Amino acid sequence: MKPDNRLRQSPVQLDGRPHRTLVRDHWPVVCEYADEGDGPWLVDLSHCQRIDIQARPLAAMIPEGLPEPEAPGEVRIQDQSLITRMGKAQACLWRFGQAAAFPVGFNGTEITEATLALAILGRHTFAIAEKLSSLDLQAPGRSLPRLYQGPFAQVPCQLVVLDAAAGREMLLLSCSRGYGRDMVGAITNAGAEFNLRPAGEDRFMRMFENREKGA
Amino acid sequence: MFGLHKRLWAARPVKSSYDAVIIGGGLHGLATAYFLARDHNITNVAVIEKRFIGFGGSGRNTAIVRANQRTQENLPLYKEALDLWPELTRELDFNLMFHNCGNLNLAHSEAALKAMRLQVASAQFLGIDSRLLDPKECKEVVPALDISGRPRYPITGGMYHPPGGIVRHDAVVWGLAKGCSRRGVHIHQGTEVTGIGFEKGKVAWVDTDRGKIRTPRVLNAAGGYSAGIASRLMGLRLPISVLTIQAMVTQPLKPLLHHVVSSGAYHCYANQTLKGEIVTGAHMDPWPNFTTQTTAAYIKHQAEFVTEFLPCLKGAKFMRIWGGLADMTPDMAPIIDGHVPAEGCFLDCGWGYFGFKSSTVTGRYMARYMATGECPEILQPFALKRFQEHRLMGETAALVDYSANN
Amino acid sequence: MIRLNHLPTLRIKPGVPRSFTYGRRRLQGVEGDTVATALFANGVRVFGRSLKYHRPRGLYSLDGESSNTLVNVDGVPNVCAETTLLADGMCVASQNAFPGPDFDALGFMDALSWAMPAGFYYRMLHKPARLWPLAVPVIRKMAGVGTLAPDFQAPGRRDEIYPAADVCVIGAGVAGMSAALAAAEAGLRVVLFESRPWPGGAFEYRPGAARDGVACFQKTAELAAAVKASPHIRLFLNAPVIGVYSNGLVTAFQRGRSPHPFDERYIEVRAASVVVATGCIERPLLFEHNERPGVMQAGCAHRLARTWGILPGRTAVFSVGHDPGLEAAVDLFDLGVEIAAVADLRQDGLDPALVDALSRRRIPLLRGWSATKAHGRRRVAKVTLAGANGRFRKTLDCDLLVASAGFTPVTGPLTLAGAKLAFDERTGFFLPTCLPPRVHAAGRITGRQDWHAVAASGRLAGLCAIQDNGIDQTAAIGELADALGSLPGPVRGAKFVIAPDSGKKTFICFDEDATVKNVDQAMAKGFNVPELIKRFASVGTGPGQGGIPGHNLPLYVHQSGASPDAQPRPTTVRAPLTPTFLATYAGARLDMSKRTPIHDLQVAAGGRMERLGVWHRARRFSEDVHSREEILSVRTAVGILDASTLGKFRIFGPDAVKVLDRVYVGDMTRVPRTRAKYSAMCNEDGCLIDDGVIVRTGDNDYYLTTSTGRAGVTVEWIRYHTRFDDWDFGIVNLTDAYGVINLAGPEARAVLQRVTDADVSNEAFPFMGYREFAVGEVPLRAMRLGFVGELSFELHVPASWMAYVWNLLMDAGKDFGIRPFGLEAQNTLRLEKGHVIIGSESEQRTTLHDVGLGFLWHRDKPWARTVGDAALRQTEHQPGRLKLVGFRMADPSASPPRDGSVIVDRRIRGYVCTARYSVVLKEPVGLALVEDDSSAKGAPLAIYEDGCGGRLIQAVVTETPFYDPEGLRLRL
Amino acid sequence: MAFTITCPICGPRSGYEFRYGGQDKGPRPDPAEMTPETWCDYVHMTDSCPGVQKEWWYHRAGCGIWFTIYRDTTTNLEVSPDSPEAVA
Repeated sequence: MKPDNRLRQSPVQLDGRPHRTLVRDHWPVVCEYADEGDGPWLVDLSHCQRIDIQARPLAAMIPEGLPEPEAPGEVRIQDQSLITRMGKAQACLWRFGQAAAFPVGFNGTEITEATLALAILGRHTFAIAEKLSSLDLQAPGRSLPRLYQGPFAQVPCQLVVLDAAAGREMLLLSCSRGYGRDMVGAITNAGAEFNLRPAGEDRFMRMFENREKGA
Repeated sequence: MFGLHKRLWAARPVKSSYDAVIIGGGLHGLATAYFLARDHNITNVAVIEKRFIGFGGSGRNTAIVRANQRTQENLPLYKEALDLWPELTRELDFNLMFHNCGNLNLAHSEAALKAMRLQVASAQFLGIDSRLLDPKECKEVVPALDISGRPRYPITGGMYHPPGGIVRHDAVVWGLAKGCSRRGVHIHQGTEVTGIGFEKGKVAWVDTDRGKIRTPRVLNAAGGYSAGIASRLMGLRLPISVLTIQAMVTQPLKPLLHHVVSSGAYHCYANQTLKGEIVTGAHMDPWPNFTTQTTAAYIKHQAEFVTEFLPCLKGAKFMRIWGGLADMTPDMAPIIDGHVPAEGCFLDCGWGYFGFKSSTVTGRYMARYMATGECPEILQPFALKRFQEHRLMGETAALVDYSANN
Repeated sequence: MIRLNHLPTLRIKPGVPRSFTYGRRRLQGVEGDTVATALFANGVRVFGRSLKYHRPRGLYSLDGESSNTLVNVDGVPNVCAETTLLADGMCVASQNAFPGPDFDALGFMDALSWAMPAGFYYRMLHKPARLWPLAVPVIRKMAGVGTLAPDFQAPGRRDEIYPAADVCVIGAGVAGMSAALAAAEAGLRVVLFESRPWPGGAFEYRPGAARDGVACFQKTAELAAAVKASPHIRLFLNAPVIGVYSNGLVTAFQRGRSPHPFDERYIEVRAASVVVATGCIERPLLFEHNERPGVMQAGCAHRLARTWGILPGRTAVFSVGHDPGLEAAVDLFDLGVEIAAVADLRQDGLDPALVDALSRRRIPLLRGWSATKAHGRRRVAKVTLAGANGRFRKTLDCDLLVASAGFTPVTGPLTLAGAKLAFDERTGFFLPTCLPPRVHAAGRITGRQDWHAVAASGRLAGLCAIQDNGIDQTAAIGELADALGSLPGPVRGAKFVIAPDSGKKTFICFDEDATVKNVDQAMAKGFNVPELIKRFASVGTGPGQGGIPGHNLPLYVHQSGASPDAQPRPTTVRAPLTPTFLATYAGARLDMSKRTPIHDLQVAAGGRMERLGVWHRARRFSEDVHSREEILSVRTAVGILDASTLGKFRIFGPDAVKVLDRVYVGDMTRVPRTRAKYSAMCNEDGCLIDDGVIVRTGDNDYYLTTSTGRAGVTVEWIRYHTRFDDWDFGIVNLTDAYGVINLAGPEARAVLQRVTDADVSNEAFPFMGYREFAVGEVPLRAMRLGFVGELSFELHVPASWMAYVWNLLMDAGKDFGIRPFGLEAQNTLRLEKGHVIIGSESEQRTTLHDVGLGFLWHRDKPWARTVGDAALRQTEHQPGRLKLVGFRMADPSASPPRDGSVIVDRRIRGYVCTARYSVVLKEPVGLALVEDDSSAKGAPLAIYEDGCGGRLIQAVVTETPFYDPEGLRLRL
Repeated sequence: MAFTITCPICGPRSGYEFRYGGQDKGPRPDPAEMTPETWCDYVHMTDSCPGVQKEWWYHRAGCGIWFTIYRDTTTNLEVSPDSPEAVA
């Protein structure tokens, strides 16, 4: 049998020199870029699995073992997964580890292909965000992580503030895949004054795992 | 000299009866009163204005006049309106300052060009000067245009309409008020209509905060407030949504734009007043309201979009933004009707943002309608019943949607 | 000029030079100078010429209230010299003056002002009628200030930010800083805007002692240090607020973040609470030639010395109406200005300490006196002063006349926020009678002038702002309000507007050369409210807006007795509060658009991309605007189209079918699993808004497509029309999840078969069939549809695999001559089939019946309450509607009429939607909307094309489709 | 004006994130029983009186739900459903 070297394509290419890469489920994944600097960073996570769940009641359809975020806006983290509550009967599951198959009768729709997924990490993350969105992502009195659904760079987005502590800032973002290039362009321009650079998946995973331990 | 000390119009006591009462001291109301007096010798007329004349859309529009609309029902009306400016200037002895600079409407897609061809062909067929230009010719007319591929919607052509231009809107208000007053029409400012009374299926009187006025004819020409007056005082619901439309001017500059330039794709127009200010505007937030408040989103949006096709304006400064009310109908054409809901009730509303350019000519025909009771043929297509008969007019324009969609 | 360089209040670095040019002169300023102070320091007194009469104009205020000091900087016109920091190498030039401001060729206009009364243009130049068109170009040329060339390229870079804040404070003077500090102490996030390059406001430069004996400037500096040290306060300097809106939205822009003078940043803040602490500007004193260069406001003269180290003149006369004016006289005397006399409008109420200071310096003080006339041609040389009744007069030599009638509170932000203003007798100000919720006013804007009272009122506003954020402050607010009560309250303000016996050249508005006489003329014409006088006489509608006349006009109109109002009524203030570059408003100019997964492949293949809604799409792949090669390859071999922009949705759940029946006109209860059902959506008017196919992919599980334009609104449309029904269904927008490839042409199957193991034969996969199989091992969804009228496969490919599958098919199709085609080719191909594109073959009022798709409507499902059903019933047999028809040319060798041409007899009867020359049919064909009595087969159509000059083109109504009417090629 | 709408899911947001869905006129009447007059009244006619009205909004840039609010059309401010002006 000839080796299967078919490759899938992420909606975006970040402007950096990949240092370490691998192929996972046909996705070329950059683990690390050369010269990532000390933040802020931009990470392409479009290859990570995302599943839209719509059901009444919602709890019945959350895959086994994962917690249910109870109110809209709440976000739960567990087992390298993140689940956001978008509305009364809608949630979104992100899997950063192994992608999982759907259980039978699952009311979920895989939307990995439908959306772009990015993370902005590290210092100045929110200084970049305030150039692109009027959403108050650091509103006081809100527990983190938290989901915001609203415009970012004028595009409707799902935004997850994972952490806002100095040096550990983490902002996840997803929007329609077609906006990929312009979204990365907008973030890159806004981040230029803060020396924003692309980073590999590893950096995100390290920070996410730390966050999960802390959560 | 110059008749310096003659008042333009007189303030008079409110009489207890008039032959006609006109609600709204805007251009449509004043024009109708003027022509009632001039053409039909009906001079015992009161114009009732809640604030001061020209307070509403008449003083807030951006004074563009043209006759390059889409349908044959509309075109003749606007064509006649263009011819009226010089005539009224002479007759009123008041300079309405018609600046016949011509209008250039830009297309940014194949579809827009096609829509323009329809407008141009219709205009030409009806004997109105309107022509299509390619991008290079557009630039010859308006050298400030960016016809390169750089803008997000590059210019694909334009519709040039030489007979159009701009008029001084305040002058029309004051000139018509002067004309009305000279012919005996009473203009009651600061007076509010609070009720309309009917007797035997006919209109009989109008209640105001300055007393009851008996009259056999009432015209509702209250612009943004006309639909509310219809539903509240006449018991007649209309297919009208009232939206705020905004416009803004830059600081005055030496002559730069010699035409009215407009763009459908960017939803804006720009022209330079005699004083040198660049006036620009067009978009409306698509939710009904009666505020005339301006919005931060809009002035920003407008700055971004007008400088896409006129990049030199980046160096101009906005000086003032204001809002007015536009009474929008589903098909972007007005509602002109008579004897609804009762004999003697007349409607002249739903003009959206076309109220200025049509004001004088509509007043002329509305006066005839009110005087004779017979609807002139040119006004017949605008009757209210078209909405329930599924016969919208073809004068469409889509509302702008400048947020990205999923 | 030598600068005073040892004052503690200086904001310049006298030792750091900045060189610039002014016209042909090379001049030098110092760091910290504005363009205006640098010019003034270099002896420039006439900065420009006025709009109408070309009168010389000079430095009058320092915060840009008038257009006196508008200059051209580095090619950018109308730059305010007073608020623009000097940068090294700047090129500054005067405006509206030729050859220059000191001698201007049009200076004679001033002598003709008698000929241009208020409303001049309304009453002149239209008799005879032919005069007006000749006058227009002359008027236009004379009007306007500053030149912008058509090819002007704006220098500088812009961006934008949206800082989050709990409290927004406008004005970093003593009150604003106190408010900000109070809110910050409670841990709230504060944004503090200051238009000047440093905080401090009116007290920032004043040497006078506050009640505790410490100099005002010193106390103010301490406050500023505390503000800078607070982690909760974001202080934006050089950032004028331009708009205030309801719900706490404040807009501003910031300059000076880089040395480049035109780098600016647009700022938008949404705060729970807004504090307006904008202080006051000075209210001009009206007298003859009150705008001669050398006449300036008290703050202007004082700040020139204290902040920039420039003595404003050698010999000064003061004509003021407030204590800070007296304080300026004393201080300027001490700094070396000779003071010939100080006239004060007030008889009493003067600060005794200042009166004493004046007398100790032997400066004559004339109580109840004012300036009545400034003398001197290009600048002040003498001034006439008179007593209140005008009886006593004296004329004094001077080169500086400091004139100021009183203060005007900067209430613009409050009015924009929705506050209603009313005249206040004590202060003579227009003050808010009722503030909008969560908006507070503090400081000198309330009439207070005492440092401690101003600070306390600021702090009080800060506490109120904390309360707005949900933290109870009732007790603290009560306490502070009491304390404020024991401090000096609002100061009685002079209501004096115009000097006795002032003549024709008394300017109420500098920008538009409007005089008090013009206002009188407007009133004589019957204009009696300030708002109308403003329009008729052009007062306060120029570059500085209401800054100079905004307060004086209503006072003057009221004092004249012409107004019907019992109290003076203010004129309207509008955004932007400071004139703002369009470039700055535009900010970052984000342009967000969508690209398909194979956008780059399309471009590489020569695709001419254009924007269609939010998407980039390929119109054609060659120079040929008719795309003939692309059309032929589809008709004779195989073509491939990127149709990824089609809307794609999943609808599932127990009530999914009810949802479909609600929005689609067809019967959705029986959608088979292996076939695609074609249907349409209508709006309430029964008008066609969308068409597409629906596929059942499982139990209660559907996949559907929409047109590109509807993709973004389909979820909201469906949820809208089911909003009253508590139905259980889910809907997911999968538009971007799948790329769509349309493989079309007689060889399409052969190409597809090369890359898949699935049986794609006509038997196994017939026309309108739906299948799921793998291509190159990529699982995808496939349909056999026929929009372009050939055997065709619509492949829905997971977006990340799209490029891979596209390339696979291109490779497989090489032998068959495969080529990509674009929208232009697709348009002609579908036209030949008589297929409709919504928006092209329909307009707003076109129903499903009108385009001939009435057969899609299933009338027997009233329980579904389908959107548009009622209108479809009512219009089904309605006569007199525009119907869609096909047509051919009477002469087949004629060119097709252009799209949009009208169909006429004695009037317009319809129009051409689309017409093209058909390469395969070898004649033009077209679709048109025409009135129904002309829509029968064989009916002649006379077409009027733009520019035809009346030569009509003849065509005939024909049946459609034009191409392959039996549809055999779809079913190959 | 900074038009703000309170989304039941996302909280107060800029009005530009929403789509206006018209004055609340209740569910669509049975189409088979609609006359041209009642159809027109349901589809096109409005009161257009300045004041408080109950109306539909869709959070298109956010959570994607339709909901109603009461708004004073003379101020563009939301009015609490409990307030006396808020009648359907």
